[in-house]
Amino acid sequence: MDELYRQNILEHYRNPHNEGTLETYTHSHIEHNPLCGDKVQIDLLVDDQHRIDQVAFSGKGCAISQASTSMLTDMLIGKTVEEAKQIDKEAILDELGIEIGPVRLKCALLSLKAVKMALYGLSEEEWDNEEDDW
Amino acid sequence: MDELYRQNILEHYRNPHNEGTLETYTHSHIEHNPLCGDKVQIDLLVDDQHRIDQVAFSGKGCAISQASTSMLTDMLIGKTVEEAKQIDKEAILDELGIEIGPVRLKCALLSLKAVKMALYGLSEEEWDNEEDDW
Amino acid sequence: MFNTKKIRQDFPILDQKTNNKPLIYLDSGASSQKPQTVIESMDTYYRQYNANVHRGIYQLSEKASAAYENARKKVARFINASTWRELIFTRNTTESINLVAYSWGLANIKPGDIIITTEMEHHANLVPWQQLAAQTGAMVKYIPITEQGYLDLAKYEAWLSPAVKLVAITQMSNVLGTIPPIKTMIKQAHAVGALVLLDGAQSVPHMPVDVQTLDCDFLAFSGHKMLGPTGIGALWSRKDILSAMPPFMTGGDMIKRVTLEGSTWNSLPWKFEAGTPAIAEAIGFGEAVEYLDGLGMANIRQHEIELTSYALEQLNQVEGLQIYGPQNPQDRGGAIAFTMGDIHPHDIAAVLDGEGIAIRAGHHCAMPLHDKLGLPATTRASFYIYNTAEDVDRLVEGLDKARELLTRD
Amino acid sequence: MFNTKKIRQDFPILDQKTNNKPLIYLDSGASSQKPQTVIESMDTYYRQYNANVHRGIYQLSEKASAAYENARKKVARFINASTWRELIFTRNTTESINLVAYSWGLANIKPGDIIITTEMEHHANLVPWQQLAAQTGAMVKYIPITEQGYLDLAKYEAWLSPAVKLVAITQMSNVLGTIPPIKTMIKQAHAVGALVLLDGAQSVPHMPVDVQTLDCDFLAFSGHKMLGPTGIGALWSRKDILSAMPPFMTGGDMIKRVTLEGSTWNSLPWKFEAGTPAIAEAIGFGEAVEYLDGLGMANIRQHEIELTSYALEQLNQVEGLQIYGPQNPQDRGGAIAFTMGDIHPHDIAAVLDGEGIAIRAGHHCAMPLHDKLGLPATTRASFYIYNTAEDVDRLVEGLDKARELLTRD
Ligand SMILES: Cc1ncc(COP(=O)(O)O)c(C=O)c1O
Ligand SMILES: Cc1ncc(COP(=O)(O)O)c(C=O)c1O
Repeated sequence: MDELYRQNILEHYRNPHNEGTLETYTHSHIEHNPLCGDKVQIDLLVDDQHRIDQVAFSGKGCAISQASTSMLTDMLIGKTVEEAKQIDKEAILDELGIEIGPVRLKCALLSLKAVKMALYGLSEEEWDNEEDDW
Repeated sequence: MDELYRQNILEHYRNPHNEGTLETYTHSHIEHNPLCGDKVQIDLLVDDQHRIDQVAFSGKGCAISQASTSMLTDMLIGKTVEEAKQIDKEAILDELGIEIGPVRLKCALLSLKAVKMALYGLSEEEWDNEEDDW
Repeated sequence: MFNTKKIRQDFPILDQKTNNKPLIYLDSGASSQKPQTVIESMDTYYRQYNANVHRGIYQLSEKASAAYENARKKVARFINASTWRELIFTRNTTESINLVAYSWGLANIKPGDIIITTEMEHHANLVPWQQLAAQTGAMVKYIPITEQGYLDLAKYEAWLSPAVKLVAITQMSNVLGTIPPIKTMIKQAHAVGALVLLDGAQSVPHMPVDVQTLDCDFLAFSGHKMLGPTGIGALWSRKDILSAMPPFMTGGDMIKRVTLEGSTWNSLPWKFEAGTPAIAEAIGFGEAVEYLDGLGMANIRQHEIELTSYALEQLNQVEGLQIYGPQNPQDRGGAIAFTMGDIHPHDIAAVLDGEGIAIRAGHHCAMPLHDKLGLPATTRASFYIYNTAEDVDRLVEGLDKARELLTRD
Repeated sequence: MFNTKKIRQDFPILDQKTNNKPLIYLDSGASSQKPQTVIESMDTYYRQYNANVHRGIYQLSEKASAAYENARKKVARFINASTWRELIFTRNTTESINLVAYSWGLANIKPGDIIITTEMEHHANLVPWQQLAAQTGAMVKYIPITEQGYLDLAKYEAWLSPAVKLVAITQMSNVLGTIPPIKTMIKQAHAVGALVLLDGAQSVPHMPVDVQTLDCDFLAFSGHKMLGPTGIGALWSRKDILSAMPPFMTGGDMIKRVTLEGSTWNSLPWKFEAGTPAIAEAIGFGEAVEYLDGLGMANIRQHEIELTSYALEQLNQVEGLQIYGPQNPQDRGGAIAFTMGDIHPHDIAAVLDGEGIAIRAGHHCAMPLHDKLGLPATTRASFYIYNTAEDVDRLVEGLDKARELLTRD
């Protein structure tokens, strides 16, 4: 529905923030969504104070995944690793500002999953657990 | 339903014809219906002219199976083997004179199956074929 | 308290006559009737949001996916699973048990291993183990039943050893009604390292079942016996066990990635659900457990204890009638198998049908048990939430009629 | 001739709006919608004669048994089986194929044997063979597809040898639409002694399929893709093949006799139907094929050729749009997969959903095919009896809208 493609999402989709790769990084992870073939690579540079200094993403995906990734990179810069851990599904959805179905949710959260796996080695199963609700 | 237990059926059930076993027989077969645990043994004495001289049955089963067996033995005596081959499902149902559901049909036809297996070695599969209709 | 009259109004089928007599349905042990809400939930699915699940981006499909997964959560909560990921939809109890035999069994059972089951099992919890044993060189041992219809627990305890890898046992017999002391049996099995599979086909519909309290390892049950539709059942197991198991059937939806060289599997529970699932049926199943929850499983159990108690009392007085299974209603469910003189069970059922009473006759898919009882067949009445003491009275009248009509001398 | 307007009135779901726009359902390749008669047949079953089948002596059960077996006959006749004993009810195409892989496959496939399938298969007709090969030491070979979306038949012919034991192939691709020259391929396979399994998930709903004329050995299909309910599918095979196969799942209803020592199996087809079957679903499936028969499968095929022809014409004119699969409507079914520039298929589907158009995006359970095409995903429109040229026009408008909204510069 058109509502899905609000102006803020389209802007991030058309002009994504922090797109590219980092020459120097402390953490990096590539994550796939085999269901739709999406792929995202996240590079992070964390300084001695455990603060995220630089972030970059590359890969391809749908507008929702591109926009949410772009937004997430903005959210990450300047945060400590501990603070970054707190970013959850809700935070991403708030930022997107739209209602989203179960299939697209996976698109919207792909980069968050990649960041968590890069930053502190979250496992596939732990991710499932985080996503699970009754 | 009561209709199932018409007078003719009850009479054969209470006083079955040709119950017992034959001392001298040319053909004999025991057939089971594992679904309800019924069992019938048919003994036949066929003479040189391929005519059925004597028939006896033993075993146990429900009223429908007992009555239909009793009726079938009456039908068999005096028939040639060729004539006996012609006895089919319809003949038995005509004799019983009732409508019958698929489960009870197996009871009603158990002794016919036994006779055919005894008389000319009908196989399980051939029997299935005889029973099959579209 | 338990308002059977009100409940009956929710079941459209009960408001009919057979042979001009009001229908008395006493075969819920084979399959239960369905309340309006269950029937309507499926009707609504087909009329308003039918679509394939999981991969669709359009609204019908998103709605169908949410309803399907929500049904899973309802059923998982109903048996107190710790997560919905432990709840796999199957066709029925039989498929659930076969899934375990094929997937867990072939991967874990070795020559010389022992599988313990009982003499009173339904074929669904017996033949798969015989097959598995034949394929793996394992052995099946059957806990005997006593004269009173209980399990011979001394034998069970004596047989437990590290060679026992699985105890597969019914939580409620569909013939004798027997409810074994499962919790103790599970503790004992675990003490020797064996896993325990519960056949919950009869127990889950009729009493509170909590997989965490029981601490069982597998639980199999069917939707159609607990107010749900046909074509849907469930297997519950612990996440660690399921994660280690290879898939059973393969194909769409159960994979993460497929290449010409091989495949990786999807997360739980989808790893075990290959192909388009029984969507409408899952939704109906979810409605069914919601209906049962509304009544309360403890109340349902209490209702059935009372009804069984009354039925045992009345049936014990019927001339020539013999009941198989425990006489204490606390130790048993509401399936009562019996014989009456030498009148064939088929004839009893047929005469009762003429009285509008639907009752089962045969071996109830428990031939070894009938062999043990020395009977080719029994007649079985089984009760559920919509049955009343009046139904029992009608049954007794029908039995008297059958005896009159079919006694030979 | 083919009165789509009248047909649409039989499908209650089509009379609704999504996002305030009338629903255009273009995802029948994933699952079809259901006519009134199918929905009602199941409703009636639950409201009037719900009972377990095969063993009941009372009238509800006899009625249910007759309806269940009658549904089997309808479905068997629909594909021109020589007897209903050759028609086994399963959950879906996926289970039908897994049944063959487990039962026939494990008993017949030996190390060094070859199974031929194709690059364009649905995972349901691919992963089971990979699994079987891994278990038995056999090898799977994949017939490549050409640029135009046809099978490379020269490769197929070159690969045929006595080592080939099975050719498992779709009769209509769910992505490319491709209809392979099955009859010739079967003859060639038989000439080297191989059996042929047809994945009929897409073909049986959309064109006349006659197993005797084709002379295939197995045919698998799903009810839900051909107007029937979820939770039911079918496997057809020849009686001699089925008779020689061991059972797949075991339990109630599929046995003749069970003792503690072992079991003997029931006659066909019940040997392969363990446990309480999907009764309501079989009945609904029977109604579905009756509805299709009423329209005539040749007419349905003709309608879809015309519609596909129009759709190809229109879609080929859409800016940036590329279609995968044969361009000749005679050689293909009505599933049309495409991409549009670098706009992600998910986004296309989402924008179309906003226009009330239900369409699929993803790998359509054919990842190896998408790997071959070098695409992570495609968008797919698929047609059925209730679709019209107007639906195609609306699709084209929606695609233009998606391009406007989502083109980056
Ligand atoms: C060609 C093909 N084969 C197999 C299947 C699997 O069908 P089901 O999911 O009903 O088992 C499908 C449907 O998705 C299909 O299109
Ligand atoms: C104790 C028990 N186990 C297993 C089953 C098999 O259930 P289903 O036929 O639904 O697979 C039944 C029902 O007949 C049962 O009563």
